[in-house]
Amino acid sequence: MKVQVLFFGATAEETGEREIEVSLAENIQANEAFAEIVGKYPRLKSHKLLFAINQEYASGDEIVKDGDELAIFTAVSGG
Amino acid sequence: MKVQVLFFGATAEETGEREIEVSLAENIQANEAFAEIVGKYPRLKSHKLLFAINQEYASGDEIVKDGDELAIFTAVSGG
Amino acid sequence: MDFCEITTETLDVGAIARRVVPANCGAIVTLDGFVRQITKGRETLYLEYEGYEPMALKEMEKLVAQVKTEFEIENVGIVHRLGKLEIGETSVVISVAAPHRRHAFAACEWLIKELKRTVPIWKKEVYADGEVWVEGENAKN
Amino acid sequence: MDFCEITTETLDVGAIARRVVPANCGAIVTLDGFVRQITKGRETLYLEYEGYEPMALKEMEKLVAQVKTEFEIENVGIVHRLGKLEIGETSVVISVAAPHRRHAFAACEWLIKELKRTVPIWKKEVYADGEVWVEGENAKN
Repeated sequence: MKVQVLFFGATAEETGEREIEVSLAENIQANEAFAEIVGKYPRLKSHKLLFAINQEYASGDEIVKDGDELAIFTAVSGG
Repeated sequence: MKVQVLFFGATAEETGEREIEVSLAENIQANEAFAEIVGKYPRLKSHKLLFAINQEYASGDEIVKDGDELAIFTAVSGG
Repeated sequence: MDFCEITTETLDVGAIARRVVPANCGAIVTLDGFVRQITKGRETLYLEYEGYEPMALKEMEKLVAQVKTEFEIENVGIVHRLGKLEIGETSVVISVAAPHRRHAFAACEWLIKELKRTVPIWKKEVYADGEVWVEGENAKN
Repeated sequence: MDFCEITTETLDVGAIARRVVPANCGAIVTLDGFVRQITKGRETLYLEYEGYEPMALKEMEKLVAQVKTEFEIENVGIVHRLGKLEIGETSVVISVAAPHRRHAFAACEWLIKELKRTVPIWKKEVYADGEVWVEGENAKN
């Protein structure tokens, strides 16, 4: 199955990407899915990362579904 | 000796005055001076009054001096 | 820059807030007090504010001096309007700039509480069927 | 009326504050966050804000829903600006109207603290000799 993965700010800079499409195994859990994606971009590992699925903060054990919108970003700094 | 006495808001309305000149005995204490002035305006007695001398809240035992600016007003309600 | 002002002009809240900005601060907390339409279930037509101006300015300046010793803040601005104010018009603006916003919130809240207790300004509420000079609950001393 | 907005336009703090006014309230507390010139002794040239806009709006709306259950307030407005901001320009405005100002202060302070922790917006500080994406101290969860 395929999901979209979005990067913002520091993670967009470290990956050189703002949006990618990734193929994942069916019924994969969020923590495994994000570990797999982050594994492709070693420069992300120096950051504390936050993860979202479909515009909500992800819980590690939720199941990723085909067509989901994932996002990987650093601790927020708005305000 | 003579002093100026100012009234504001409710006290101006109750006395019908905004500023009066009053003659007081020399070396009179503030609490006596204000009691004497308030005594002339019975309608003031239904209010909780505050007193100032020369634009500072008055302490009861300070001595009123010739030419002082006294003020009599109700609890403030700005803001 | 700190400032205390009394005016009969319309207050521009945003512009007043900006006058307290120093270079090392990133947040301003502002209290915008304005004329309520409904007070205790009764509809106000408009308000009339009166002040003992020179004493009011002195008391405001005392509050600024005191707040700067008790809270870690940079700059404070207090502007109070007098005269006739329509519903919704701003009567008082208190803006506080601080390096840490926690102190700005605490100082701003302290300032409005003390202003309502000590600064000689009074408001008259005018209703369709009468008017009344409001007497504060928190008397000085 | 409550509102959460993200914009790249200049923010008018006073006008935003006024949009949260209900008839039974007499005070608005507003937090005006803006671009500091000096951060930790270093001079910033300008800031660049980026957001994950649909998620940022959802998180802002969650904060509004939560603050209204936890504090006795009437209306809340939150507006965050994105894009390039010069020194002194407002990046975020949070305005809270409440019948009792104590609750407005507490709610406004809670909102800015939570916004900085949960709303997916990031700022890049640009200096004369480099730039850095700021990573928040208070990570979600």
